[in-house]
Amino acid sequence: MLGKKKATGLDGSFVQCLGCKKTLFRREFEENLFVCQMCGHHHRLSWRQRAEITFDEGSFSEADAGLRSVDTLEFPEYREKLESAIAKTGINDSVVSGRATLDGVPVSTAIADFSFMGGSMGSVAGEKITRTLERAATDRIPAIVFCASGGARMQEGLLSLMQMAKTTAAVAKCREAGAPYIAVFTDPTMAGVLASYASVADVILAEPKSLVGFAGARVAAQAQVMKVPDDFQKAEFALRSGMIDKVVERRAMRSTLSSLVRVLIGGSR
Amino acid sequence: MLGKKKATGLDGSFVQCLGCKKTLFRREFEENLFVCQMCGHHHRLSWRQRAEITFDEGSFSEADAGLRSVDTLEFPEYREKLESAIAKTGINDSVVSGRATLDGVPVSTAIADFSFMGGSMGSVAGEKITRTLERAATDRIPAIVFCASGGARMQEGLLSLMQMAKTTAAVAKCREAGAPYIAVFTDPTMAGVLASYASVADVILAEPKSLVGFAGARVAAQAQVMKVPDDFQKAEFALRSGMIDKVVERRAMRSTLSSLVRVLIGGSR
Amino acid sequence: MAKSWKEWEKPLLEIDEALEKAREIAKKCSPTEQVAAEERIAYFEQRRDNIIRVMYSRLGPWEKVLVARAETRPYALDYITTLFTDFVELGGDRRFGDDHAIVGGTAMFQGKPVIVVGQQKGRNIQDRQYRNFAMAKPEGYRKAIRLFEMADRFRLPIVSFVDTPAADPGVESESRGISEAIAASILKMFELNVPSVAVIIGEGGSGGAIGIAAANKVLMLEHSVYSVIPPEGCAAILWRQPAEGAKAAAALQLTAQSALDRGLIDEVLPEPFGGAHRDWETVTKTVGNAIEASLHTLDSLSPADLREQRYAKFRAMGRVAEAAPSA
Amino acid sequence: MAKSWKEWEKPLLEIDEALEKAREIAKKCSPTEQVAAEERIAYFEQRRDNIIRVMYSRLGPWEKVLVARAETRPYALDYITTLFTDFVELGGDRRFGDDHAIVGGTAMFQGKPVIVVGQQKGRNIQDRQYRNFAMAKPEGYRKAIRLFEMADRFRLPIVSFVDTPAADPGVESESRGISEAIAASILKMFELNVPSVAVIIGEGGSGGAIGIAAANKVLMLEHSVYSVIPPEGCAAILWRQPAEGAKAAAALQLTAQSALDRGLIDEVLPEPFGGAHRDWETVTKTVGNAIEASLHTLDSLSPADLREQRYAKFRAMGRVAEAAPSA
Ligand SMILES: [Zn+2]
Ligand SMILES: [Zn+2]
Repeated sequence: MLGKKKATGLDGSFVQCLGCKKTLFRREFEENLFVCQMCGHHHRLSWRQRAEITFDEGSFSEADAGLRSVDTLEFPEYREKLESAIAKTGINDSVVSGRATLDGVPVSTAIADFSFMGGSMGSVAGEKITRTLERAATDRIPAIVFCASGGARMQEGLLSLMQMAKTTAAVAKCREAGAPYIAVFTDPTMAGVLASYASVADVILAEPKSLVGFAGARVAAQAQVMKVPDDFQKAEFALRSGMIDKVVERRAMRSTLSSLVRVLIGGSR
Repeated sequence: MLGKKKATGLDGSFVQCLGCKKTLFRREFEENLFVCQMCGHHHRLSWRQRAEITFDEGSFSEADAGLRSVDTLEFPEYREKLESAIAKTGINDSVVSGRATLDGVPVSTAIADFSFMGGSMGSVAGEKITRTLERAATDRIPAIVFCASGGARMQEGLLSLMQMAKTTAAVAKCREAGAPYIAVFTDPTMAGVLASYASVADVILAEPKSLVGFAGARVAAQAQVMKVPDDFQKAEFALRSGMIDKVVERRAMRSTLSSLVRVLIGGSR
Repeated sequence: MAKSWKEWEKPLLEIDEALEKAREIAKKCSPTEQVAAEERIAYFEQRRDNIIRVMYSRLGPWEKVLVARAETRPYALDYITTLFTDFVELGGDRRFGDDHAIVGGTAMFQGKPVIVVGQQKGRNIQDRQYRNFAMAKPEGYRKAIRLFEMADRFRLPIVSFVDTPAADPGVESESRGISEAIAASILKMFELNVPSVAVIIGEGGSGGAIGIAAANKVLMLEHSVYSVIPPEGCAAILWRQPAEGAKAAAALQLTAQSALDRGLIDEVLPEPFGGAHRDWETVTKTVGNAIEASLHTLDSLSPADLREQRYAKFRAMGRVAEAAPSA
Repeated sequence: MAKSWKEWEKPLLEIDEALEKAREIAKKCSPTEQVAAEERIAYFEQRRDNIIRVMYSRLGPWEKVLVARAETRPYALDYITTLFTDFVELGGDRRFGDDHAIVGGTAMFQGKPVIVVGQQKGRNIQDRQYRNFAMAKPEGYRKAIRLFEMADRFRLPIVSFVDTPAADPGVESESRGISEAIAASILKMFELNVPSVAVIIGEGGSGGAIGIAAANKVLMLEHSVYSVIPPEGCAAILWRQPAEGAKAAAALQLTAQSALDRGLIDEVLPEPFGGAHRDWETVTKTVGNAIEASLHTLDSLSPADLREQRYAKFRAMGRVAEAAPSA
């Protein structure tokens, strides 16, 4: 499943690229990790696809799968939205967490899935990110977090805002324990997620052209009257602005993460 | 003694302001701490004047007075310049260090005197700053350093450059010990001094309109072709740029330092 | 639905005006008219108190938003200059600039040295622009971080005053990393070895607020608000109607009482009759006493305990159901 | 006085050219001409070696300046990509930008994880501009600080390659605090709990160099230079004659040997015959071995010992006479 921005299925054998609109062989497209061979557009991945292309085969094991959101505010339509997202995606919330190995190195990981309510962070996502970082801290293993989120989940009110504090507090635990924490920004990494645990990772990688930004509509309006670069709020802009370490093509992500992980745990072993 | 930029003595009773060129009563001028009553120009002070207007009366006692520069490179004309500076100023190098009390609080202090070879930092200035910071660290008392320097002393070659490292290392000692370190930028605070111990003080105050900058002639040339603010490389510019905490008028300096010192030592007592 | 505090308080402002006039008349009138004049004043006063009682006894979420934004409400520097002595305002992030939306410095609080930080609104047009409507830029949070580090270095407790609609959402702030700045400030607050007390005095606006609010004790004035998103923004997203702010405010439950009930803050501080803006002296005393009590409680905790207390408190925030894994 | 390395090496460049031609002729010539051709080559080779011997056996300070600036000299990334594996270049200061004059990242050095940082020059015009002539801006030093902090957090030794004429002196760098950035980077290096080795591979230009050179071990290539001020700048100040660079270089004694004699560096690394630029392979090996030996020496020191060794070393730098106080 490719989430909201999924490459349109034409028929079984073909897909249409969301970037250049060209028709691609589905098999080649999938072998190319859902990156368009023509224009390089990185299509969004489901959490499962991400786990598959990143970690050692079959090494991912999910944790915290039983966590479910509670509609504590009885917020308009929240319950319905949750239920339909669960039905649509087959997961209970926007983040899937667990353990895996990367070239044999055990890691604690969390993968956001944008197709679940825009990857928004409520109590469940916050709890899973926190547990992921805590597991890394406790075992002194690297945490690798794939971000994809429009921001905090409004429907949980202040509880959602507090997930910013909670997840960031867990980063402090990683630092205290000396566990490396790597964040990967995928399209999009925004607002409350960007302004909390995502931005204080030890190393931040991003997929090309991912949307990376704090403010949504408001800034966009301002950007129309001001002169801003074409790639404003894109990964490349974030790189130039010094906010991320590296833009990494999807096919190079696994090996980059592997090098990083081996170096960063090496000093403490 | 007012250093290079000293208000011109007209006769015994009058002086001419270096800022507005107006004629001032010497007595009023001195009572106003050598700040022009007409235009507010802060005239440079000798180390002794600074000590007198800053610390409790008679509390300053000099240390390290016996330190003297060595012309280790046999650098052209260095020996002569040193001797004439010593004769002119009555001090052995561009920094005078010692101990004093401020509203009863014991402090370790160093005061640069621009009239000694432009306040340049060679081995002696570096050693005195280092000892000042070390004394603060050892006794866990505040260090107050008044800066006034054109930069490193070229005539001591690489030895001078290493004073940047040495003095900054001493700041690390203060931090480790929890001793507060306050720097006061007076006119001018430049180059090698600004790019070392001066800029990493816990709190940085500056006298109004003091020159504060890294680069000299080169940047000035560039500034002529570029659009730069009128107060470029002035204390006010440094304040806007986030590099210093506060621009403080000379008459408020003592009380500001006193408040700071009492708060910063208060937590550890 | 009133859109501003002034609009909503109109009945009160009118009677305040009438009362003012009555008092002036009373000053000038002859002794014979005096009794009638005083009766009139008493009548207006009672009426005024009744209106306040009606309006303020059961403020709805939206009215709380309006009151929290009241222009005459005391702002951070009003508390700082009254409750603290020896305040030396320190500036600059040592990186780029000095942000006037966040103020801070060293000070004495009841004879004890502290670091104080606050988001500062402006009261007139120029001042509001100078303070950027208390919407802090990256350099504001980085100044706060610098002050937090100073507090840690010299073992000074931290008091922060939270009052912002949001962090600055502009293009420049984006390019200098407003997200990173907020996140780094939150992170720093969790790494501190000294006690921290945050007081939400007006608007606790989303990430912009939490950036200086991750404290050992979080206090909240009775009529202040704390929200994941401005109600107007929420309404715009949900119903494409920014004007439906009241509806959104109700849905978001952004009141102090709601935050307390969910364990997201530690204490609600009662406001004086008619709100903080009607009695600065009383509310300042309330806030001062609450800070004192909080610092006193935290005083006995070791650095490790302080970090742990902070962690445990925020760690517990969130409501989840945990079933056996279905997969 | 030659003003550039190319000008100074002209005799050598000429004979290199002649040698090249002779070799081409030898390839094409008939077997009968072969002996004569080879003799010519041998003659040129010997002559070339003699010239190198003459020119390089006693390089004066100014010639060292020229050689240190040679465009064909190996730069930081040349050492990094050869001596290290698994290099992942990391970018950004998390504040403002990513400076290309300073590069750095995680890597393996002989199977052991390290953080590597270096000032990087450009070899062609575009690249030189991209690298800003290795004149780092505040964001460069702040990137270095971030990497140093990462090294400390994960207990990784640090290797830095120093090669800069100076820090960037521009208006923008000034306004973003180039002085603070350099000072903070020096400070951070002294606070590190991990071993650090700095190698001065070309120009060690004043504050810009010391910003990443305050290490436990400071190594210096034989023909590199380390100076408080560029000789041209010194000449401009002393004699109002920037062209008197050679005279100033002599006065400043900016050579590796002079620095070693005064205890300001730990080791001089010999360069291959004719300078580092004539034999990248050999000089890279020399540098690699020296780094390995230095790290090995430091390996046994505890974090506190490392800090103390660093402090004591730099603490001792300076020459003063201490008389009894005259006052
Ligand atoms: Zn395409
Ligand atoms: Zn004047």
